Amino acid sequence: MSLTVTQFAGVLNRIADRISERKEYLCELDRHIGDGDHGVSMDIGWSAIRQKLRELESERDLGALLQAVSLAFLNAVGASVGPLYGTAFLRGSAVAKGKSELSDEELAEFWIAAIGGIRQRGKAEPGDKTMIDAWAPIASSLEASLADDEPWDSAWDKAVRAGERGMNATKDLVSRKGRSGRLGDRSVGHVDPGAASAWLIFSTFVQAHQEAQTQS
Amino acid sequence: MSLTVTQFAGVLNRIADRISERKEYLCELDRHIGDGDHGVSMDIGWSAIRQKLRELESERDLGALLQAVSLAFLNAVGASVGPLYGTAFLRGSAVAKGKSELSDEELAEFWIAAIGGIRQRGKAEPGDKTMIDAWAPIASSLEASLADDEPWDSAWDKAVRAGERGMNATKDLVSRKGRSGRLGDRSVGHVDPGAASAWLIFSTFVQAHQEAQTQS
Amino acid sequence: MKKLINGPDRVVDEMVEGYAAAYPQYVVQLTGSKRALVRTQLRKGKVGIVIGGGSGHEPGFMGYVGRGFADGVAVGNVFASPSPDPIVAATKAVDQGAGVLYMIANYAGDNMNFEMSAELAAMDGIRTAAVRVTDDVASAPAGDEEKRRGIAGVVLQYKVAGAAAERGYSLERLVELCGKANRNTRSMGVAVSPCSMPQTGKPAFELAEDEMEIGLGIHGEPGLVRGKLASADETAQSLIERIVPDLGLASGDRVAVMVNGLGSTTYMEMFIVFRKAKQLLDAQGIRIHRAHVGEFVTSMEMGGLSITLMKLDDELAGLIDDPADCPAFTQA
Amino acid sequence: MKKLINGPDRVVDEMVEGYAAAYPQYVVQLTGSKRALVRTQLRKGKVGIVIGGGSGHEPGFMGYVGRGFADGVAVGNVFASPSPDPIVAATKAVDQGAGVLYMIANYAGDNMNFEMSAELAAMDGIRTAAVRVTDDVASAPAGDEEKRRGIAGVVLQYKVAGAAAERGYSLERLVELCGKANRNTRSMGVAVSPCSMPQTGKPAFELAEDEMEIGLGIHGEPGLVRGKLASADETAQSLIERIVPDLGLASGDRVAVMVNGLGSTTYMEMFIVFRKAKQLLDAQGIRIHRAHVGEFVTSMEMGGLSITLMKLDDELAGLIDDPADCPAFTQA
Ligand SMILES: Nc1ncnc2c1ncn2[C@@H]1O[C@H](COP(=O)(O)OP(=O)(O)O)[C@@H](O)[C@H]1O
Ligand SMILES: Nc1ncnc2c1ncn2[C@@H]1O[C@H](COP(=O)(O)OP(=O)(O)O)[C@@H](O)[C@H]1O
Ligand SMILES: [Mg+2]
Ligand SMILES: [Mg+2]
Ligand SMILES: [Mg+2]
Ligand SMILES: [Mg+2]
Repeated sequence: MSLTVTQFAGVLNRIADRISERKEYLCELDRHIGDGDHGVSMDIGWSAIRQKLRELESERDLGALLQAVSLAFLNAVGASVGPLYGTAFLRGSAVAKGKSELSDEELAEFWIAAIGGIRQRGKAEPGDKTMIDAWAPIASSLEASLADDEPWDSAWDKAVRAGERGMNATKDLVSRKGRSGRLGDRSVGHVDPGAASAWLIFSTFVQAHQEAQTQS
Repeated sequence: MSLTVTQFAGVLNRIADRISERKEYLCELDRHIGDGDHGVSMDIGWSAIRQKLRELESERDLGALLQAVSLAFLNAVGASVGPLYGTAFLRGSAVAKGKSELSDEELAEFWIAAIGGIRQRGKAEPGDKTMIDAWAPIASSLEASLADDEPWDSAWDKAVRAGERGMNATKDLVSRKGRSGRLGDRSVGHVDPGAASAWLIFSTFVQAHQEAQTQS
Repeated sequence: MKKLINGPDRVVDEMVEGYAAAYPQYVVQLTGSKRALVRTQLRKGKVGIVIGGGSGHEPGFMGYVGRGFADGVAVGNVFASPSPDPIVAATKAVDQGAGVLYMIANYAGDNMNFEMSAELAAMDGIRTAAVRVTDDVASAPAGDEEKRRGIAGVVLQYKVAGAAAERGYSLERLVELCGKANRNTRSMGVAVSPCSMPQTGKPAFELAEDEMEIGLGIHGEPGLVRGKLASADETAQSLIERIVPDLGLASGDRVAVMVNGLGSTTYMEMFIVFRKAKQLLDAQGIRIHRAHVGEFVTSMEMGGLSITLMKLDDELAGLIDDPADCPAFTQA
Repeated sequence: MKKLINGPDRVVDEMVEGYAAAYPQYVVQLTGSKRALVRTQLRKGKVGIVIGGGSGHEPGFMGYVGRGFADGVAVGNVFASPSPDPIVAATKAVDQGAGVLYMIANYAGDNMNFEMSAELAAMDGIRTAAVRVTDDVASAPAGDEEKRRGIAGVVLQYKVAGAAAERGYSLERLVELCGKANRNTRSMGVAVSPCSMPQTGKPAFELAEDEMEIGLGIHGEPGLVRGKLASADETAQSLIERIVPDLGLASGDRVAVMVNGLGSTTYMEMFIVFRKAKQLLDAQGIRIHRAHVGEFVTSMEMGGLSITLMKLDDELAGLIDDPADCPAFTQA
């Protein structure tokens, strides 16, 4: 199985739609422990991606497309998530450089690279109550599946479930990074908004990827 | 019938109490056509009078007392009503100068002089939708009663009723002076706060004066 | 309305005390009359300028005592003119032998209290003259200009008169200048949310979620009309469309512009409104000489803003540009 | 929350445009990067200072570009750090060969975006150095000072760094000075009513009529604790009691004081709070060198305020006193 440039763009558009639908929910989470804008920032960023994808409809190099997507997101958003996802897409674009189609293995490597970019940019550790708590288990799960040559159908689902567990676990964590990093105990009891959107992105990706397979 | 200095001070205290009770009502009227503070200003002024009366408990010259009352009101309040009632008490004090008791005739002259002071200071005409619409009929009524040698019991009541009519008539007037002077037609439908407090002052005076007679 | 105060009856005295404590380099509080603040440095021979009005308009009016602005201020209760006591005290303290100019926003209370003060000052041999600011176009129709109330336009007129007094204008020339400045100044405002008096805690007026009050006064006095809540651009347009013809502005004219926030309106909104105002003026060939955007004369926590234009000739433009230094308005 | 805007998605761009249109004597908007504003007059050889942050803090941060303050500013979305694009554009525009200082309020977003910008500027051969302001005592315990966020204390630190840059300090000396200034600055705030994002219209938090939030951030981030609404004096006391020991202030020390309104808080409240703060400092023998009371870094229409103290040595005191001229902070 694989995703062509066009399919990959379609998947990104699906994610953009999903973020837009869940904008208010993500803001609500951020109001509890942050400044209430996470849904707005993500929506601005993914709308910029949607716009950029329209502009570059004829681009065949997925690496070039993802590099443009990275800059579009970064410059439209700023905030915390701009550099984090900007870096993620940039690192991911290296995996896709010169390619017009990515296999499942390459898609996994794309995500592992992207998540590495987030970790490097944000310097957050698992347990800090950030998006890393969703992304890190996803990356570990994908790495393990790659190493074990696991069938991709179950591998993607496994990664989704690992991310979901990580996201839900943020509820009981004391925040240590980002805006909520000063709340101490008052941050306990709420899912981290960045972890919630991370899982939203990844699970939508997996779903759209699997649908693209059945359609093709 | 007459009022001694002590009785006069008692009457003023009664008025102060009444204003304090009706403070919120006077503010409410002022919110409709002005800036909502008329009750507050009047209460500040009459509290200052109450305070001054306590300080000057042993003052026997009613004229001196009223002059002190004038300044106390003026300086505590400022606003529109400070100069208006400050001038009123100052003019009234001239009638009372050197006296320790005022007869009904002198009391009527006190009010006529006081109201003259308000008219001179404020330069408002009847029909402008100000306190003058309550005070002017009171002054006219008292002047007529003085000229006709009317018995004072009915004369005071007549003046109260004249003031009440004048006050109520402000409801249908278009404002031309003071803060509400720019409202045009939007001022119609509400009693002028200054007219309301004017009638409150005068009717309380008459009631307390009459009670003082039956008590003495 | 939640307020960080110690009690409604103490707000004004404590505020004045706090102000004087914050800015000893600008003002001293008169010991005999604590509601009077006077410039720390007075210049012999300069005409003194005394301003004043009710509290609740901060940084007005205390904030306008300083170099190139006023020399003294009398502070009244909330939304109530000061009484003659602090006005007279300030008058005596600032008089440097050249007379004292009273600048009044043309409210009944201010007019009467300053009038009484002038009489009292005259008894002490101090020459005073009073000028009235009547910039609010919404408060009376053309032809009845002298009945209009003063709103944020007072600040630009303080600026001009204060600069002229520093330049050495006589009391007579200042009166003349103020007349000209006032004839060339117009303002109008809107409110989107009310303020409330600390003593009553009640909102000055009620507005539905989709309403705004157009042409209201800076004390929450009802305005001209109540309308649907408009966009920033529509608001700018409706204000500019009233002010420009009333001032008789034509292509080639120069103006000073002030966008004044009434209290809880954000700078964001003010700048967005200014943007449209400038576009509209540009389109008519009216040149902005200088702009001021911020909180100059508030109505406590009222939401809304006003626009002021002052048409400038060379004299007024020069005075607008002169340096000034007071806590609410410093210009290098 | 009613706002005079044209649409939530347009607020920032229109605000920046309006700001630049209002103050052409201070700033120019870069044509290539409209979210970057740069001083109209730059001086060869002076270290450039670039600041920035999210919108919604007006008059911060745009208002601090001018003489004796910053040279360029990058403007982010509401409560969101600017992206590297305007930061890099401002950096390039202000660099006069002596390097560029980034002053950052230590939020994750600002840190990362300025960090990326520094990397990009380095590729263009521009030397940058970044300093972080961490004045909010409520945001991390003593010992963890470097984790604290920057709130209104940024303004006094801009002031000091801006004055030093005008005096000709090198980039290295500025970094050192900023370190000292930051170690000597502490702030803490309270909120009594929330702000809301234009895009969501939802209040950032809910507070009961008798509650206040103590130690909150300038974006409506929840604070240390929620308490009963206190009086002005109690509020001043609880803030001063946290700040003074954290800063290690002792009798004989000199401080600059800032009382910063968060948006809808009236000047009246700020002066009443300042009054008590001064009494408390006086009682401990701590001398106020200079005070600033007003709106410096707001949170849109949030109700509440913060107090900032900067402990001064001769160098800092001199820099605090230097003249300054930008729309949000002019000092003669
Ligand atoms: N250093 C970091 N590393 C990883 N994620 C982070 C970091 N700092 C913040 N985040 C994530 O960003 C989210 C907040 O994003 P957003 O609300 O869009 O930005 P901002 O904090 O600027 O308002 C947090 O919930 C957290 O998951
Ligand atoms: N020139 C005037 N002559 C007589 N009464 C006046 C005049 N101006 C105002 N008033 C009265 O004052 C009242 C308002 O008083 P108040 O609310 O205490 O003062 P302010 O208008 O300063 O807020 C009005 O209702 C009106 O009756
Ligand atoms: Mg956020
Ligand atoms: Mg009134
Ligand atoms: Mg009033
Ligand atoms: Mg944010």
